[in-house]
Amino acid sequence: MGEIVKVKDDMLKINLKGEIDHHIASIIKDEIDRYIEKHKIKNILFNFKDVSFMDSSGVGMIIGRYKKLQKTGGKIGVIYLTPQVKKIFDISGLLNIVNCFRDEREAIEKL
Amino acid sequence: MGEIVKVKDDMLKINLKGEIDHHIASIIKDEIDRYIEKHKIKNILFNFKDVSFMDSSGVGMIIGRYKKLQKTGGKIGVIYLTPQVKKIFDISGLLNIVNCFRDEREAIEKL
Amino acid sequence: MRGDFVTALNEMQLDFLSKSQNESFARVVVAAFASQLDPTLDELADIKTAVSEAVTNCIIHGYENTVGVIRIKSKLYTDKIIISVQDWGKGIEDIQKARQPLWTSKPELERSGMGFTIMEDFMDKLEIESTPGEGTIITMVKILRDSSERNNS
Amino acid sequence: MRGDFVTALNEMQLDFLSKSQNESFARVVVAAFASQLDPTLDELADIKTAVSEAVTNCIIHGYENTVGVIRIKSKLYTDKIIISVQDWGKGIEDIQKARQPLWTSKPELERSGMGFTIMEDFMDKLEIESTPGEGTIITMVKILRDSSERNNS
Ligand SMILES: Nc1ncnc2c1ncn2[C@@H]1O[C@H](COP(=O)(O)OP(=O)(O)O)[C@@H](O)[C@H]1O
Ligand SMILES: Nc1ncnc2c1ncn2[C@@H]1O[C@H](COP(=O)(O)OP(=O)(O)O)[C@@H](O)[C@H]1O
Repeated sequence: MGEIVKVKDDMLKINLKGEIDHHIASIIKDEIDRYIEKHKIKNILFNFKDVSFMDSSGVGMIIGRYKKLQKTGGKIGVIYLTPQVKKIFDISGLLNIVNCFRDEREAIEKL
Repeated sequence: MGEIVKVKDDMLKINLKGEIDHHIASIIKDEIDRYIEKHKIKNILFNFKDVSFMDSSGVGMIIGRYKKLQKTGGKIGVIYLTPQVKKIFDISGLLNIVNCFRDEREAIEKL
Repeated sequence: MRGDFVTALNEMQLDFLSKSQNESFARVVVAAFASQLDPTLDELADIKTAVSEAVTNCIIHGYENTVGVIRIKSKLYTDKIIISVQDWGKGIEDIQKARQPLWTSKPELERSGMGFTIMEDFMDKLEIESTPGEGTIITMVKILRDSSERNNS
Repeated sequence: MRGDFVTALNEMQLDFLSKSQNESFARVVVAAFASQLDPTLDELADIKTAVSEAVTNCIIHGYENTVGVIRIKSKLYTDKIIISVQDWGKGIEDIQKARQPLWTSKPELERSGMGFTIMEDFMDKLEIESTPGEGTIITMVKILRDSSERNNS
């Protein structure tokens, strides 16, 4: 369901995979929060390249991480939204709180 | 679900595709029989390369064509049995009445 | 429902437990059934998303993570699919409020409150029937475009 | 059945019409459910084949191509899956005879008479209960190997 990669000292990249529903979102959320507790992380980049499906539980998971990072001035970026995921982002207004980048390099630069 | 190709004047090759169950076997059977009625066909070669699944309805379909061709001295050959299909052939003893060949060339030569 | 006066091409009913690993199972089942109508990939994605929202709601809100039964019924017509998702759980006190975007009774579980909005937007019709203490039935209709070009065997 | 004294990890029940396009639907549903036990590809293929045989029999022999309801029930345990396939059709007069390889009551429909033999061979247990005029229930058990290595979430 995904893989956590440290791309900068204070920045994680989460390579999501497959279908992000409530079952999977709960697992991902726990993994990320465990990681954040141990390491000083400011920003998170979610990579949707291999995501075939996401529902509103994924939205809740992203907003939850957003609120967490916000406390320390951190932000959330996303890359490679697939069409079904883009539709969920659009309807839920997620792009008002997270930034969508062209690729990882742009995200690391501008986040 | 498949494609009928004339590989020799009196020989058909049936490129089967997907899952051969009772629903699909009935359709294939009708197509083959319609073709046989119009053209003088002696032998049939079933190509299983793209078959992911077959059950005993497929066995019945092959035995049915075997009996039809037998009346005019024709025979049935098969190529490229996938593992699941091979298991069905083995348990039903189909290889006692049809010949399995290495490839199309061998089948055309020896059938 | 209009379609109920016409005989359905096909019908099914699935009962399963309110366990979160069944969310993906429910999506696969409805998608496999719907695919008999040869929908477009977009239509299929919309249907899967709406079913996922409805089933997740039964698990989280209806049964509040205890184990109960969820029932999905579906009927296929030449031009549409009807899907209902039912639980015998908690029920909804105020359906008007529940339908509002961003409203959720479980913010502590990181719910976004977008479930009903997505179902409403992705499907062509959404009906909610609920009795507190008895349960909830969500009925959704998706009209399939270009039905003339599709082959409904 | 031994497993019935232990609580199942998961359970489902599916009702659908005895139409031949539902043969593949039934295979997809059971395969998706079984995949929660993380079976090998061979085990999954065996399960799909056995289900296909049982469902086809309901359609051809149970209801003789009229439209009735077919019910599949399945339970998952750590080391096995139990699947039953039921119809309320014609029933089987002589179960002993029906189980024999190559025996079929419908040679004119090009049946091979190998259905029960395949179910018996591909699964670890096959039970047939049938009452003429009332219907038939086939119950099959597949033991999954290497269950220690599999992850049953
Ligand atoms: N099956 C259900 N049983 C009980 N309450 C429900 C059910 N479905 C939805 N609700 C109520 O409606 C609210 C809104 O649902 P929804 O729009 O899906 O958002 P969310 O699931 O994110 O809370 C829920 O927070 C819950 O209070
Ligand atoms: N669900 C059923 N209802 C009534 N009769 C059945 C059913 N399943 C099997 N039978 C009987 O048992 C026989 C053997 O079944 P099977 O081994 O699957 O072979 P086949 O389906 O090729 O005939 C059938 O020919 C039929 O007479």
